[in-house]
Amino acid sequence: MAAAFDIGLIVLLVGIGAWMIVVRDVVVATIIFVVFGLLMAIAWVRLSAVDVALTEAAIGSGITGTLLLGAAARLKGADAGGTRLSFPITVVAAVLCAMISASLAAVALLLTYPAPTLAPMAMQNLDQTGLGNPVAAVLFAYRALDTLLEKVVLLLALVGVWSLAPDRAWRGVPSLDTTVPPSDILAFFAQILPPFGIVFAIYMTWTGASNPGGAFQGGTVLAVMWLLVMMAGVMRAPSISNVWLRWLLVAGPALFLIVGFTGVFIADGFLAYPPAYAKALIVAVEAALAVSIAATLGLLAAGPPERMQQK
Amino acid sequence: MPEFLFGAALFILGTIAVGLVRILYSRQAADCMMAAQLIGTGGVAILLLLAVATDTPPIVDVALMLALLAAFASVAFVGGLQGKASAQAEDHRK
Amino acid sequence: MSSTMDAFTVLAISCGAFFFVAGTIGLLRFPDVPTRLHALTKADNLGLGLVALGLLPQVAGPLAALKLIIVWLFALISGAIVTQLIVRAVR
Amino acid sequence: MTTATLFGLCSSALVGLGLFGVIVDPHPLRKILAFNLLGSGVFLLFGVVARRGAAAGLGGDPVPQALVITGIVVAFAATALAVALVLRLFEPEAGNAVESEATSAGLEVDGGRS
Repeated sequence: MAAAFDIGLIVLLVGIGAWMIVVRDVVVATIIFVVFGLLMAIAWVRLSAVDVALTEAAIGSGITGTLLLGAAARLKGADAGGTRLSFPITVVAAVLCAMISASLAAVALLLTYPAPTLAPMAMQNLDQTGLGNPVAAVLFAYRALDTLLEKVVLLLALVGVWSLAPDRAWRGVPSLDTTVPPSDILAFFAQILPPFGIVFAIYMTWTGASNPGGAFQGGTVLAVMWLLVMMAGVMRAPSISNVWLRWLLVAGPALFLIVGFTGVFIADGFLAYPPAYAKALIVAVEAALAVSIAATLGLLAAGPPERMQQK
Repeated sequence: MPEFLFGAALFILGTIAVGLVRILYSRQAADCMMAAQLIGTGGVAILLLLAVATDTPPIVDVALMLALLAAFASVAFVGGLQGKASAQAEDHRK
Repeated sequence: MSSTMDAFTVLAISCGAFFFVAGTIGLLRFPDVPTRLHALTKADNLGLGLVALGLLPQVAGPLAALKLIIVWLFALISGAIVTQLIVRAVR
Repeated sequence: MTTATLFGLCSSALVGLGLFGVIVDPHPLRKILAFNLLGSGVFLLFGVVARRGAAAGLGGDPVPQALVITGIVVAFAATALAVALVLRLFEPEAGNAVESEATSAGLEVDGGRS
């Protein structure tokens, strides 16, 4: 029965993916993409990757949807059509893509057992980190440098988005009001959901040390709640020149860096933790990162500033 | 018991698939807005069934995440389609 | 005892699956957006509630059971509000 | 056929579909969507590799799983940057930026869209 469920899910995923490619309307294609993301969360659960399922559900649902649907609504007026490829070239492209699919499928079928794995090593050293979740141990202890640099990449992407602001809105406010016109029911929703969302985000960040979850998932939930209150007009979007906002953005990576350099003096090296305090340090870094990730992802979805702050 | 739970999950997946085809194939924009709601209930039911069937309690957290955020996706859908839907409603009245 | 509980689970989940089917049939057959929305949110949320109810005896402890109920409550709240949003967007 | 193999086939199909969309679709936003589909396929292949590495009581190898989490977040950041670029490219007044700058110089005008 489990195999039948997997096959059903795979057929649905591939069908929806194909539909997204062929459907005419851009807005509908975007909606199908969000639906695809929500279904992918179930696929990750089937692959025993609950941490990834949480990330996919958090990022793939709300936040990507807001970003892409806002863009689709903006582009409606503009002539963004471009030129269509001629029919023979389309056929050639289809054949080549099918060949790539077939060779990847062959790779997937021909992989041999026993598969290479780092799981035993990850479990062996888990005690030293004080964590119970091996994925969190990989993210914050074994491969902490990757996670640190990823945070820097997020900030660089935000700098890139901001640098696309028109001159008149330089240091201004991102505009979210084009996506949904404010209404009383939306405002009500934006007052009901965030308390639950914030509790859930804290729970996600806290439980990430020993169960699936962590700073990325918690931070994304916080970002979604922030976007909701801004879209409903309950809270105003901040000006990107706000000093507090900028401190929030760098708080997580900064604490991570400080802890990393402290490791040079009190532990084995850069980004190494003294075993006695490992868990406390990691949880502190995760908490700061969750706040920074929330601010960064929320502002990435909000887009470049578009107008000056009203006085 | 797991066999039955997987069967139920597959069954609900089938109803979601039919519902998705109906909603997304519709010409009316308002139908598309329901897509996230459909996954928000059916997908959550599937995840709960899988959590018990595979004896993995953390999957319930994924269900919680989906229930919380599918609602937000719906808000985004309504925003993206609103102009189109009201235009269609006008046409309908004429 | 456990076989009674298992029977309860099977019964409740079967009822839940029935309501999911009912919701989908309503989605296919009803003539306009508000009625289809009605079929989708009411029937599917009832189905989800029955599935959660059926799973209650199968989970480890009272806290895990509470979490299942919370999941259902979230779905109910969001269903109610999203329905309002969609209907107002259509009108 | 194991779960891992089945999802391996699924991921290869998604990669092909996404690649086709990136090449064929003329609309820039749909190219971004298709690219994300391609990315999902690649992530899924990673997930399959992780699943096959199940050992030591874990359902999957945690190292590729952690890489995929990082990848999903970075893919979102890249998508946001791409969307911002596309919007700037097709902005109605993008062609005469200098002119609009001249008209708004000195006054703190509200930027039209509010």
